[in-house]
Amino acid sequence: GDDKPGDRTVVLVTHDSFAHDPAVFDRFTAETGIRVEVRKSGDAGALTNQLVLTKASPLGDVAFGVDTTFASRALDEGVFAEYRSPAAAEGPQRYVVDDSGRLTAVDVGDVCVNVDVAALESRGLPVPTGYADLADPKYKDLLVVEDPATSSPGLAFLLGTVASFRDGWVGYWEKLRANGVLVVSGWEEAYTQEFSGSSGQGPRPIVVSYASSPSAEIGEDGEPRTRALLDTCFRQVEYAGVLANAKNPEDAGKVVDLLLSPEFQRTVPEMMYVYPAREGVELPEAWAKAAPLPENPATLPAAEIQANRERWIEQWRAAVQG
Amino acid sequence: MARGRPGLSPALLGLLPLAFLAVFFAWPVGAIVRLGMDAAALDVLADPGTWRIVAFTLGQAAAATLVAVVAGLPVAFLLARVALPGMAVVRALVLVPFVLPTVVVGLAFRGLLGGGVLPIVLANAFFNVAVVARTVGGLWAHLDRRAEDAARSLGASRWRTFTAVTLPALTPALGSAAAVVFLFCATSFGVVLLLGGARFRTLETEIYLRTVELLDLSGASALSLVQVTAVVAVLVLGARARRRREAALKLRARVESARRPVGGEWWVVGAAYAVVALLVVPIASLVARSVDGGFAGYRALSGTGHAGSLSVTGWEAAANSLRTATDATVLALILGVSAAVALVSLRRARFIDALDTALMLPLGVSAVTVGFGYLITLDALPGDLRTSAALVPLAQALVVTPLVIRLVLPVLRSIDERLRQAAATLGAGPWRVWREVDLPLAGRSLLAAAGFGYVVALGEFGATSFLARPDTATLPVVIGRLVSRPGELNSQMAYAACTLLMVVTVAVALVVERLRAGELGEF
Amino acid sequence: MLSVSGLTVRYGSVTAVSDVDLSIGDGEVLALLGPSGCGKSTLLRAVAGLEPAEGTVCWDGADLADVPVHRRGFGLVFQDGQLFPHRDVAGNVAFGLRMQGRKSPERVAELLTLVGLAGYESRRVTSLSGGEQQRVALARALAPRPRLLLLDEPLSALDRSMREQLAMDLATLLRAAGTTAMVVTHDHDEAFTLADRVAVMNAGRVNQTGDPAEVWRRPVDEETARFLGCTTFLPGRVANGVLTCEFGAIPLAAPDGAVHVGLRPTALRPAPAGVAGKVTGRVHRHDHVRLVVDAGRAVDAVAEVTNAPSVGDEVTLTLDETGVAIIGP
Amino acid sequence: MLSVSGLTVRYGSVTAVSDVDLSIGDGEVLALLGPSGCGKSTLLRAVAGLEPAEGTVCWDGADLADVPVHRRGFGLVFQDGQLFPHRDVAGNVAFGLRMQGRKSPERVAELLTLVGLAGYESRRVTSLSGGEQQRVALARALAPRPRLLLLDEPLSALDRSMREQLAMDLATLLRAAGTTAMVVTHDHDEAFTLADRVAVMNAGRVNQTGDPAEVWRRPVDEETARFLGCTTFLPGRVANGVLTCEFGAIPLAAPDGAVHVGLRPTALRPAPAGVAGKVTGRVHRHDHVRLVVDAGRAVDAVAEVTNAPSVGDEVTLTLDETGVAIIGP
Ligand SMILES: Nc1ncnc2c1ncn2[C@@H]1O[C@H](COP(=O)(O)OP(=O)(O)OP(=O)(O)O)[C@@H](O)[C@H]1O
Ligand SMILES: Nc1ncnc2c1ncn2[C@@H]1O[C@H](COP(=O)(O)OP(=O)(O)OP(=O)(O)O)[C@@H](O)[C@H]1O
Ligand SMILES: Cc1ncc(C[n+]2csc(CCO)c2C)c(N)n1
Ligand SMILES: [Mg+2]
Ligand SMILES: [Mg+2]
Repeated sequence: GDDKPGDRTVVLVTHDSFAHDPAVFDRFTAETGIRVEVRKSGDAGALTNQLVLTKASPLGDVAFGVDTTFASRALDEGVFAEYRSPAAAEGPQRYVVDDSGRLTAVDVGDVCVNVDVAALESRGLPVPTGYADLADPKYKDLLVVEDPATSSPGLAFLLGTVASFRDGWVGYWEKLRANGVLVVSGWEEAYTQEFSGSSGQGPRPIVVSYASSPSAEIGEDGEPRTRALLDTCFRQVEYAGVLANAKNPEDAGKVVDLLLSPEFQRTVPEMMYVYPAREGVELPEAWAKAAPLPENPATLPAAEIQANRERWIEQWRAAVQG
Repeated sequence: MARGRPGLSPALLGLLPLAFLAVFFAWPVGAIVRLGMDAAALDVLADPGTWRIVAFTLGQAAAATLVAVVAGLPVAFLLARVALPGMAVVRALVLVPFVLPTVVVGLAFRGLLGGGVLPIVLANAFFNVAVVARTVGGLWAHLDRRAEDAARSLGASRWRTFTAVTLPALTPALGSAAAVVFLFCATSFGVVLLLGGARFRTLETEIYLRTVELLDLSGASALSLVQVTAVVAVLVLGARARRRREAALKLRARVESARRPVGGEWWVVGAAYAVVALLVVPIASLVARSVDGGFAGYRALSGTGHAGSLSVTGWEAAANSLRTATDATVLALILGVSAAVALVSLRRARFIDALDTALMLPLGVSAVTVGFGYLITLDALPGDLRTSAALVPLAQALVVTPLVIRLVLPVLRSIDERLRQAAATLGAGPWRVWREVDLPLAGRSLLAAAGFGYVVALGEFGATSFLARPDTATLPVVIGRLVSRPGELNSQMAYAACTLLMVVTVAVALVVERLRAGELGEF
Repeated sequence: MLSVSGLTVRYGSVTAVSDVDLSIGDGEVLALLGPSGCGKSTLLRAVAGLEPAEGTVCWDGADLADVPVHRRGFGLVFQDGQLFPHRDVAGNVAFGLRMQGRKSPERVAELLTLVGLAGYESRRVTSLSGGEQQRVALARALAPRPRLLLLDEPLSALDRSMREQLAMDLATLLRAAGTTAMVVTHDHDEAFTLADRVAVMNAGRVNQTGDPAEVWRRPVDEETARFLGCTTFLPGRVANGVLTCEFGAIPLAAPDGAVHVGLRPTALRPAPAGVAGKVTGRVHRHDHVRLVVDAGRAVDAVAEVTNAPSVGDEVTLTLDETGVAIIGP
Repeated sequence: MLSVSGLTVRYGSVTAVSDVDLSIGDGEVLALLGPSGCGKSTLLRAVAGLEPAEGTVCWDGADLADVPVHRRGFGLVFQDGQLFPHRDVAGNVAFGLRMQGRKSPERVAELLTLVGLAGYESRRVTSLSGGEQQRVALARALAPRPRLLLLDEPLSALDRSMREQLAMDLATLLRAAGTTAMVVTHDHDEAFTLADRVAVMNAGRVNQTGDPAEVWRRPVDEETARFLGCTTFLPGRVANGVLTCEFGAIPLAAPDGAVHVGLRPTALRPAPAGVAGKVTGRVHRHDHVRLVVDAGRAVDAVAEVTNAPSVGDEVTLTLDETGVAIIGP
């Protein structure tokens, strides 16, 4: 808050995972005279909650990082003001939550099952292809997932099974349970401690992580050691929007435009391991190999998630941990 | 001449920490709790599951406190009473667990012991052996051995002497340490989440999940109230028990009470070294991981992680850590010493237990609650502190201040009042008495508190990760971020950063050790 | 000049000091005597301002109620020293001087020499013997030249010859500096050496104050007399400057009439003639022998070492005026 | 029976106790006398096993080097009490009994009565007066009936009458229980009352041990004599059971020959005839007057209160055998 009056600073409120190329922001400042100040804290859930709590006196002007799971909540609470970016038509419109024009999609990421290819090979197992294989006794005791009550990828994976199996999801989880699924509370334990494909070299070769994770696990030969199973993905969209009661709503809208600009969108995969929401943005080479975009990821409407999340988690608990 | 004006009693100093506490603790927490208080909150209280969680929270905290006390006492003896080479290193080493981010320790314990209740208890105790060793050792070093001699000549064995004479004299410090440890363990978050999964839940993890994942503020508020109530109850009981034991002691210089162990004392020394060795196991496993793939992690400290996972380099984060910890420690020392002075001059007042307890509360309320409380209140202060870089040291000071108080108070309270009176009859006013009697006698514990507080601020994660701006991220925040990203480099860098944090800790502790000898003599 | 009136100190239900009136003139030394637990230390502490008390303490007529301890300029030697354990001997002695903004190694050395500890400057106080500690405490209180000195058994841990020496030096020093002082002591000789006047306390009250010899000769009541060493009490009668009682007659300047007499052991000595009795007890003291004699009733007596009777011997006792006290106000 | 030989205690460069040989027979009470800082407390601590020492400490012939403090069964009363501040009076006194697995409120009450503190059981020790604390410390050490009692100035904080009373009670108690004891005291009378033998220490060494009266009459050297009160030293000669010196002659059982004589103040008294001198100093003591007389050289003398000369008076002094000591081994 040390900006002088008339100073064109926009505060961008976002989550821990936000990363950007400073060069892009610098160019924006040079062109528009608007300085962007980034304020990060917590994950998507914490961010949404902060925005809700401070809606009367917001921490900034524009927010990025509210995702599919939390979007309805933010909208219901009136956190965002209407702002329709001209760039929305270039692709982001595909992921629109409602027609109020308050949230604009910036990127999409998928939570998918990841496998350690070599480890499966050494056990003489083929790479599983979809949800059904995970319940196959061949793959007994090989899967580790996160608790949906305590972890966002865990929740996303649960939502993916709900979207795929609809009313049969509880039955599917019962089978997973019988097949020795290991539940841990967070991504860190699952991926770095239990999963064999990460540097931690844990015991289990199958884990719930992100579609983009393999791009960070490149072996000596330049090939990824792990692979995401593209038929087990759940898509999460991350949105940006101008905050209601922002001090500087005009310039805030320009920052939403910036986030949708081709320059920024091009940096999104490298910086945040997600896919740009804009169409026609070229992807880094490695991504084609290590992190191809799933073609038919599962999705659920934000409103449905908002309405059922707690009930589903309770049901999941009963089925998996009861 | 520094003569105190009669009207300005040292007790007034207590207003300073109280004001700080009111603005940076009571107000935010009160506001957030009030915000969530609605009819739904009552449902949470009526849910038997809530009470199971309360029971588990208090139970595991009590168990971990017990383990920390049992393991910490021999170490306290070692630090206070034993003159053997290498004590400075041991003193520094036991501090190391305190700075380690809970995620990293949780992962290390998971790797070593798996999940479950026992690992939770052990990990919580692991963090806190130093609290016991330091707090109790600080007083123990000054106890006059002749009280023990008297007991021995009356037929008490070494052990009986310990239980019948030494332990009662140490009770104030032991009570202080146990209270702090209990609070840390009752509000332990990362470790419980990592090692307990969804099966073993505490109030702290429940409040966190309700606030952050479920967006259930009313449930979180209700649980926060339960947490505060439970913590206050335990603290008040503790303060009562402790005060009954408080008595003036004849304090002596540490150099006079430390000596080579004799007879059965070697067993205690052996036990202390065993505890230190056990503490080193997880530490060593972390260091080992940092060099798992060569020194790539250390080289990476000069960068921002795999594909720019961070906004700062490892070294910048280290610099941030040192800077904010310094600010926080200075602030906490001012507040903590003021509070301790006030508590000592008010020792006969009725409300003293309440005051004492109030000053401990920041340790007993979850960092999320405080953090969210800041968001909805501090914008009312000029300059919108919520987005200011100054908020991080302020929040860290909130955690460090009670520790400073707990380390210094037992020594101050054991100073014979007549010693102060002797100074007064020789012409020293109330403030001068402070400078001439209390300060030198408690000087050693004050320095220990400064070093300890510094280390705590260095390691503070909960509030810091919530409040730090990307460019002011500290080492623990950076470590937390690195371990939540895929990629071998990130992982190596995280463990290298951990090692860096430990090295900084040991260095700080050793410097404080040096300072102590120079500045305040060897009392 | 110190004047204390109506001073009362209560600890809960215990009244440690009860309605004490006392005054000490400028440069005067008052010895405070009384049995263990009678309230001497408490009285001193109350005068120093360390104990909340009822009643008034005035200096030169000004009430000290609102003057805090450190402004009173009263030095106090605690019964158990209370040296600062974190300072060396010199640091302890120099403390009061430092509080006045003065620094005077010479004065420290001078006082240490006075108390026989020259060269002890840099010793740790916790490594001193009991007597050495007590002497440092004395030096510390004297150093800043307080206007009133309150000494609580300042010499109790010292051997006799050092005590006599220090008592003498202290008396000289106090008189030379014109320091007003109140000394608690349980050594009657010390009281005589040091004090211009003595006050005898009992159970929180001051029973008597006066010239030492006068108090010795004329204690106000039996209790005081007993505390001052009288062990035998009997009626007597004064006529024409002669006191007559059951054990004989001695010259005594007092108005004629019946009196209550108290005898210390030294009042009765074996002699060729006198009241007959039989020795039933005998204890050797360092320069005399203490006897218990059955002379109708059991009385104490003393004999010289060289010709002391043994237990069972028949003796005759005569009255020696040194040991006789007349009791009454 | 305690026997100590070659006992030496060093604190860095200070040798606090130096090559001490000492033995105390069963049931015997030894008084340890010596100037402040001479090593008395240190010797007691070393015997108790609290101070690392060279030399041997044996009980009934068995070396105690490997017997830890609490197995020795030696009770120790510290010079400064060292009561346990966390326990009340009864808790302190009962401590030693508890260590023996015994619980005996009667014994606690009995001892508190002995030291004049009946009914004090539940008082906090920090609220006691100095003398009361010392008495509790004494009761605490006596309670478990130790086989050897080491008492470090156990009565120094008490007034004279209580001290005499307690010394007497203590002597009776020790003799009745056959307790062996070593008592540090700076009160010569106390040494006589309590002790069967005395040992005089100086600068870490024991200069002399023996029967109290014997030590008083025949100190081994001038230093010891000075400590025991002699202020004037002069040559003398014994012939046929009579000692003759410059101030006169007295009967004295000693072999004929030249001797070194020490005079205490009580050795010289004004008398109708004797050596002439002039009074130059005069101090009133409680039952006598102390004089300094210039009789060729300055000597100390005492006079009775009733007919004491004043400063400037011419007096004649005669020798009184009570105050005379013969110096030499
Ligand atoms: N811990 C110590 N370090 C160094 N010197 C010491 C220590 N304890 C005692 N001394 C010294 O040893 C000498 C003997 O001390 P000790 O306490 O035995 O004397 P004491 O005869 O009991 O004297 P007092 O009658 O005054 O109590 C003293 O000069 C004292 O200063
Ligand atoms: N803090 C206290 N609480 C309760 N009683 C106390 C307290 N301090 C002293 N007393 C009591 O008050 C009485 C007077 O104590 P004080 O110390 O004045 O005695 P004293 O005359 O100095 O005795 P001594 O010669 O033994 O030192 C004692 O009976 C003592 O037990
Ligand atoms: C159980 C437990 N967990 C973590 C720490 C580490 N720690 C150091 S300071 C502090 C408080 C502020 O974050 C914490 C939690 C601990 N000591 N005990
Ligand atoms: Mg007293
Ligand atoms: Mg001594």
